[in-house]
Amino acid sequence: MATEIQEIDLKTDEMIINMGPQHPATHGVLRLLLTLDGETVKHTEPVLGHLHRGQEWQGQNRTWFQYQALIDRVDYLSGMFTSWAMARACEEIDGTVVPPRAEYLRVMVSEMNRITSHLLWLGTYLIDLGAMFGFPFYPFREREKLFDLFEEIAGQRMMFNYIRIGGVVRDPKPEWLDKLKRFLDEFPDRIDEYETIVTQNPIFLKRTKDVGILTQAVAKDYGVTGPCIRSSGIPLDLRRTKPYSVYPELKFDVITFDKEGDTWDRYMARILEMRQSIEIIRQCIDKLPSGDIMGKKQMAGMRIKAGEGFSAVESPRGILGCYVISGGGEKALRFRWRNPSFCNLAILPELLKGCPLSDIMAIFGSIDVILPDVDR
Amino acid sequence: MSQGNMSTSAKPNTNPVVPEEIRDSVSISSIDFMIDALGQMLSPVLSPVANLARSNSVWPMTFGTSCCAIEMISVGMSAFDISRFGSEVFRATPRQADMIITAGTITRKMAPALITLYEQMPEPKYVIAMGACTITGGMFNDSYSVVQGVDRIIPVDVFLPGCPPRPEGILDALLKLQQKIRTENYADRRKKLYAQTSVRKVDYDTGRPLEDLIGVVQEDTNAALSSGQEAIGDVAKGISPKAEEAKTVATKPVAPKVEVAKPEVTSPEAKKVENTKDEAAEKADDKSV
Amino acid sequence: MFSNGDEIFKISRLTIVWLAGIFTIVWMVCWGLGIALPMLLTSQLGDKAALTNEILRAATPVIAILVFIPINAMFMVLIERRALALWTVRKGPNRVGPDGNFQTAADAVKLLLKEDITPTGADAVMHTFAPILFFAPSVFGAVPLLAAVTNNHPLFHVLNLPTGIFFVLAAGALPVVALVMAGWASNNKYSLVGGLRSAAQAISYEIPLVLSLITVCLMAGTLDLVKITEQQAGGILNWNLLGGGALTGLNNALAGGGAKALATSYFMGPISYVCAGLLVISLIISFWLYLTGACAEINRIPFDLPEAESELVSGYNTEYSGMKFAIFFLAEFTNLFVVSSITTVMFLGGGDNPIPPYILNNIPGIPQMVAAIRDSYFCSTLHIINPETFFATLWVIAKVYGLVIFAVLIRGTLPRFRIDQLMAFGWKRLIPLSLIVFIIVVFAREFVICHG
Amino acid sequence: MTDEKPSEAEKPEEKKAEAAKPEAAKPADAAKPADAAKPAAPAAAAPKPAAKAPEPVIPATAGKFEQFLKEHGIPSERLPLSLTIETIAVSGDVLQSALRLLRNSSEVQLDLLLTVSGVESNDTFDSVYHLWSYSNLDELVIKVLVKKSDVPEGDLPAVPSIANFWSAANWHERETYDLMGIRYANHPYMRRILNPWDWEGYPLRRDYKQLVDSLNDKNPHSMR
Amino acid sequence: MANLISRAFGGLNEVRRGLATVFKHTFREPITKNYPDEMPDLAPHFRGRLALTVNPETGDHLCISCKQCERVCPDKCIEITSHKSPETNKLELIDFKIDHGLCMFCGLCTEVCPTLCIINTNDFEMADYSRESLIYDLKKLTLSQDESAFYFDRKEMPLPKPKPAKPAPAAAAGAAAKPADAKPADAKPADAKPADADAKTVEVKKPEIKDDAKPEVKTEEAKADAKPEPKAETKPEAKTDEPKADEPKA
Repeated sequence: MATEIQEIDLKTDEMIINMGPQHPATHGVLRLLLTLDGETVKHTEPVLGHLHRGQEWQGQNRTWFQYQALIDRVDYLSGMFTSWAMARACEEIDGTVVPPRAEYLRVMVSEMNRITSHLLWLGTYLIDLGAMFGFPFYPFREREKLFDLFEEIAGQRMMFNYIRIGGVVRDPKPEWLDKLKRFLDEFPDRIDEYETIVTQNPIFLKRTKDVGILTQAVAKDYGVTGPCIRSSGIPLDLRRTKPYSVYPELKFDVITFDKEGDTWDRYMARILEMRQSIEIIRQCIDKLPSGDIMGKKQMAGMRIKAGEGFSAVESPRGILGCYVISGGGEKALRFRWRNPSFCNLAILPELLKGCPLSDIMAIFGSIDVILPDVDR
Repeated sequence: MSQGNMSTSAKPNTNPVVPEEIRDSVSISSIDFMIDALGQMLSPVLSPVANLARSNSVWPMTFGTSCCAIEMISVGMSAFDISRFGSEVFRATPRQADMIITAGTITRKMAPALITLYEQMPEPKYVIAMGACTITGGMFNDSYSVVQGVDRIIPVDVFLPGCPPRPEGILDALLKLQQKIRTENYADRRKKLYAQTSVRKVDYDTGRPLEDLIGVVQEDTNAALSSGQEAIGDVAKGISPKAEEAKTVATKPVAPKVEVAKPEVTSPEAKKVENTKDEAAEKADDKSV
Repeated sequence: MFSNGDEIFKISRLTIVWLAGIFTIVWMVCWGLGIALPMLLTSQLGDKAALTNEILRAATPVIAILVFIPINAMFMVLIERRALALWTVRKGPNRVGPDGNFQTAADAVKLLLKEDITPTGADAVMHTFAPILFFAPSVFGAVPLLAAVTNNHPLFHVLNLPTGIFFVLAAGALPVVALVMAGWASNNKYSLVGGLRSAAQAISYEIPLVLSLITVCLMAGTLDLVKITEQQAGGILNWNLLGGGALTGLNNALAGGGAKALATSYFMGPISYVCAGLLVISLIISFWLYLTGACAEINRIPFDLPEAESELVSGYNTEYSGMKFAIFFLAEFTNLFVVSSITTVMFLGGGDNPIPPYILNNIPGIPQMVAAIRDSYFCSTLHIINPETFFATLWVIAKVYGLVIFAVLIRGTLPRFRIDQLMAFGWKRLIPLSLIVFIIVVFAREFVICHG
Repeated sequence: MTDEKPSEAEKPEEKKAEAAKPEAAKPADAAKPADAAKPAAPAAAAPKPAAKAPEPVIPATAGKFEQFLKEHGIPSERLPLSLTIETIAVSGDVLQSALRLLRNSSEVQLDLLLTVSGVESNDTFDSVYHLWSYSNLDELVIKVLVKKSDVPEGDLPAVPSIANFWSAANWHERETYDLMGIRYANHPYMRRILNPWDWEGYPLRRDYKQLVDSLNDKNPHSMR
Repeated sequence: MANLISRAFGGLNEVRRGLATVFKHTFREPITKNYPDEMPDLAPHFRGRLALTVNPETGDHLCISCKQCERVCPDKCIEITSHKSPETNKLELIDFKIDHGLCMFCGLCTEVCPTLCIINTNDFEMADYSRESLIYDLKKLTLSQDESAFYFDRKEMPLPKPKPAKPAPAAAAGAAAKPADAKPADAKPADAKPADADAKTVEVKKPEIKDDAKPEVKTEEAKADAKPEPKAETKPEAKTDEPKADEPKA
C-alpha cells in the first residue's frame, strides 16, 4: 500500500518588481529590476545612468580652471576628495610642489568631509532600515556644524571648490581652528550617543548581522575598495598602504576586521573611521605648519604640461581615482574618473542573490553608494 | 483638432474634458462636473479656506536625484526644520504629495520618470525647480545628456537658483510657493487640471522628446492664458477647445518606469527590456559585420 | 536640565488646549443628546418622550464617538509630530494658528479638497471600500470601551456588552481584510506586497495578543470590560499589570487589614507568595506581549512592514490619494488610540487612580475637593459633571495619551524588522511565551485569592 | 566646442547619421576649425602637440612588468607617457593572457583592476587598464591601442573583453562602450550602461555631435 | 534557555537605553534656526547671489568691462555689453546680465575680477516665479554704496583706489538699464506681479543686514587705507593679490 508520495511544489510565479528610479531607498535614481520569488530576490539588474550628466565630457570641454569648480559634483558628499584627486593628478603631471601647510589643510578638510559623508550615510542608512523619525536627525545635527565650518572656509556648504591645483584657496583663521577643536571635543560624545541607540539595538543587529556577507574573493574580483573591503578583512587604505600627502606623518591605523564583513561590520567600520578622522584632524591642527597655501598661482588661463597622470585618494567610499591626459593646453584631452561607488555598486547583484526584499535596503545602504559618483 | 473630435464622438461616455494623456491617471465622473459647477459657485467662499489649508500643508515628495537632494534632506532635518511650515511629511508616493521639488539634475534618462511622477500626483500639484541644473541645466547646460531645465518638460511654479541652494533658500522658495497658493482661485485651479498640457513626453530608450513641441506648447499655453473666461462655459458644456488642442499636442503616453508602476505595465516593460537588449545586440552585430 | 523649557511649555500648552477642546466638545455633545435633551423633552412632553429618549440614549455614544474620532486623530497626529520634533531637537509645526495648533486641521482640509485618483486597472469598488472597511472597525471597537473608560457612566450603559473584550478584539481583527483589499485593488505590486504582509503579520500577532488578553480575563474571571475595570479599582496594586489582582491581599493589608488580610488572600502560605510573585511576573510579561502584539496589529514601527516607506514606497496605501488616504491616516491613529484604551482598561486599571484611596483620602484637601465638586451646581442639577466619571476620565486620558506618547517614542527610536524575522519573532518567541505565561497563570491563580 | 559649432547648424537627423560613422565625419570636422575661429581653434590645436611631443625621459631599462611579461612570452612595449607609473602597450590578442597572468601569478599579484578607460587619441583608440594590487604597492598601466585606420568603415574598434574572468571590468567595459564606442568582444552584456539604451553616438568621441531638440538649445550664449 | 533569557533581557535593555537616549533629547534646546524671522549669520565668504559693487566712497561703478568674468564663467551665465566710448577711448559698460538660474555659484568670476567689482553677496533668497526674472540686469545687480561698503568690509577686500580717470559708468548704467529692464517686463506680463513682490522682499531684507553692520562699516572706513587690520594677520590677502596678478595678463 506504500503509495509514492509525490512532492508537488506549490506553483509560484516570479514577479518582476521595478525599484526606482524614484524610490525612497535607492538614494537617488538607481533603478533595480528585481526578479522576486515571493519576497526573495532571484535576480537583480541595476540600471544606471539616470544621473549621467557627462562629467567626463565636461572635463574635456572646460578649461582646467573651470573644471575644478565643477568636480565637487562628481561625488557631492565628498567634494574635497574629488577636488583633491584631480588636483593631485594635475600636480603629478605638472610637477607642482604643494606647500606643506596646504597639504595639512587638505588632509584636515578632507577628513572633515569624510566625517560629514559618513554622518549622512549613517542617517540615511537608518532611514533605510526604518528608523526614519528619530535617529537620523542626530547625525545631521553634527553635520550642520561641520557644514558651518566648511562654509566659512570654502564658501559653500557642499560644493567647496576649495582644494585647487597647487594648493588650497583660503587660509583658515585661528577662530576657525578653535571652532573645529570645539567640535572635535564634543563629537566623540555624540558618536557614543549614536552607538547607544544603534549599535547593540537588537532589531538593528537582526537586520544587519550576517546579512550581505562580502567575501574577500568576490570583493577582490569586483575591485571593491573603501570601508566595504576593509570590513571584509583586506587592509587596503590608501592613506596607509600607499600614503600620499602628509599621511605618513600622521599616526593612525587601518581599520580592518578579521572575518568576512557583513552589513554590521560595514556600519562599524564607518563609525570607527569617524573616530579615526577625529584623531587625524587633531594631529593636523597640532602639526599645522605656517607658510604659503598655494604652490602655483591659479590663473584663469592656466595650462598643464602635456602628459598623463593617474592619482587616487581614499575617499569615504573607496579609492577615488582621476586619470588625466593633458595635451599641454587649456583643456584636458581626457578626463577619466575611477569612482568607488561605480565599482562597489557592481557587487550589488552578487550580494542580493537570495535575499529577502527588505534586505535590499540594508545591503544597498551599507555599500554607501552615491549616484552621481556612479553615473557621473 | 480633428483627432480630438473623432475620439470624443467615438467614445461619448468618456469625458471629453480630460486630455488623453492624463486619462490613465485621472478618472472623472459626473460628480466631478457637479463639483466643478459647485466650485465655480463657491469659489469666493471656498478659495480662502482651501488656499489657507493647502498653503500650510504642502507635502513634498521625496524626489531627489543629486546634490540638491541632500540639501532637501537637510532642510527637513533639525537645523532648518521644514516642519515648522507643515511640510515635513515627505511622502514617498506621488499620490499623496502636493509638491515635487526637482532636487537635482534631470537627465534625459530620468525625464520620463519625472514626467510620470508629475502626472501621478493629484491636483493641486506644485513644482519647485531647485538648483541650477533643473532651472537651466546649470553647469551641465552644454552636456549631451541633461535636460536643460525642467520647465521644458513640466510646468514649474517656483524657480530656486543656487548650486545647491542653501536650505534656507528652500524655505524661502516654499514660502514664496505658499504665497502663490494663497492667491489662487479654487475654481481656476480645478480647471487647470484639464488645461494641463504642458507636459512633454520623453522617450525612455532614446532620451529624446517624443515630439518636438516647442511651437505647439507655446500656442497652447497662450491660448490657455487668454481664453480663461470662455473655457469656463465650455467646461460646463463638456467641450473644451483646450482639450482638443491638447489632443494635437498629446502623444501616446509611454509608460516610463517608476516605482509606482502597475503590474501589467511592469511586465511589458520587462519584456521591453528584453527586446531592447536583443535589439542592441543585433545592432552591435550589424555593426560588426 | 531644562534648557528646553520653552518648547516643553509650548507642547504642554498645546496638549492641554487640544485635550480640553476635544473632551469639552465631545462631552457637550453627549450631555446635550443624552441628558439635556431628554430632560427637556420629558419636562415638556412627559411620557410621550420615552421612545425618543430611548433612541437618543442609544444614539448618544455612537455620535459621540463619531465626533470624537476625527478630532482626536488630528490631535494625535499633531502631538506625534510635535513630540518627534521635541526628541529630534527641532521645533515642529508651529505656524498654523497659535503654537501650530491647527496644523493638522489644515492637512485634513487639504486632503479633503485634493483630487481623488483611482488608478487605471484598479478595482474601483474595492479601492473605494477598503479605507471605509479599515476605518469602520475602529469605530465599532471603540464603542464598548466607552463604558469602561468612563467608569460606567449611566449614559453609556447601553453599550456595556457582557463579552466586551471579545467584541473589541473581533472588531480589531477586521481591518486586515481592508488592507488586503486595498493592496489588491490598487493594481500596484508594492501595494499588493504591503497588503499581503499586513495579512501575514496581523494573523501571526493576533495570537499572542489574544492570549495575553485571555490571561487577564482569566484572572478577572469575566469578559465584561466594565467589570474588569471595576475589579482593578483601589490603587496600583490592584491593577492587572501587577498580578491581575494577586497583590490585592497586600493592598488590603496595607489598607489596614494587616496580617489577617494577608492570610486570607495568600491562604497557602509560602506557596501562595511564590505564586503571587509568578503572577506578577506573568502579567507584566503579558502586558509587554500585548503591547508588542498591538504594535504589530496596528502597523506601528518597528512592525510597520505593510507600509514600510523605504521598501514598499508606502505599502498598501501607495495608490491612495486625497480623502481615501486621509481615511487611512485617520484610521491608523484611531487604531493606536483604541489599542491604548484597551491597554488602559485591561492592564492599567481604567480610570483608577494609581494612588490607593487609603493614602489619597489622608491627603488634606482631596476629599473636600471631591465633595465640593459633587455638591456643585453643575454636578447636582445640570448633571454636567459626574464626580466618579470626571476623575476617572482624567486618569484615562493621562494613561491613554501616555501610551500614545510611548508609541511615538518607540517610533522615534527603533528600526523596523524584516518580514521573516518578524514572523519568526512572532511564532517562535511570542506565541510560546504567551502560552507559557497562560499556563503559569492557570495554575498559579489557584493558590492566590485574586481581587478579593 | 569643436563639435558644438557645426551641430547648431545641422538638423538632428543628419547628425544622427554622421555620428554612427566616425570616419565619415572626420574630414568635415577637420575643415570646421578654420571658420569657427575663436574658441574652437585652441581646443582643436591642442591635441596635436600632445601626441607628437616626444617625452624627454624614457627609461633605458625595461620596466619590471615588461620584463615579467617577456619572461612569460607575452610581447609588450613600453610607452613613454607617464613618468611615475609604468605604462606598457600590449596587443589585443594577448591582452587576456597578460591580464590573467598579472593577476594570478604569485610574483606580481596585480589583482586590483582600478578602471578600464577608453581614450581617443589622434590616430588610435586606446583601452587603458589601470592595475593595482591589494597586497603590494605595484602599479601598472596597460594600453591596448587600436589604430583608427584598422577599424573598418562604420564599425567600432574592438578589444577582447576581460569581463568573463574579471568581474570588475564588466561595468567599466560597458561604460567605455557607451561613452567611447570601443566594443569589447565576447563581453557578456555589451549594452549601454549610462546613456539611454537607444542613444545615438558615442559622447566622448571627438566627432560626436549632440542632439539638438526641445530639451536643450545648444547655444552657450543663449540665456533663453 | 538561560542564554535565550539573558539575550532577551540584554536586548530589552538595549532598547531601553536607546529609548532613554532619545528621550533625553526632550531637555535639549532645539538647534533650529529661526530662518524667516531672523536671517542666518553667514560666513563672509559665502557664495551667494552675484552682485556688482560700486566704490563705497565715491559711488563709482567698479566694472571696467574687461570681460574676464564672462570668459572664465564655466556656465556662460554672464553677458556683458560694452562699447568703446568715443571720448575717452575706454570701454564703457552698457549692460551686465547674470542669469542666476544658470549660475552655479562657483565664485570663479569673483576670483578673476581685477577691480573686485563682481562679488558673491550673502543673499540667497533668489527664488522666483518665472525663469526670466532670474536674469538680473545691471540695475538689479548693482549694489548701493552702503551695501558695497558692507561687503568690502565683510570680505576684507582692499578698498578701490579712487581713480580719477574712471569712466564713471554709473550714469551710463542708469540709462542703459532702462531698455534692459523693460524687456522682461514686456515679455512676461503674467509674472510681473510676483516679480515685483520678490523685488520688494529683497529690498526689505537688505536693510536688516545693513543695520547690524553699519557701525562696523563706519569704523572700518575711517581707517580704510590702513588695511592690514588686527584681524588680518593670518590672512595674508591671498585672495586679493591674486586677481591683481591676473590683471596685466588680460
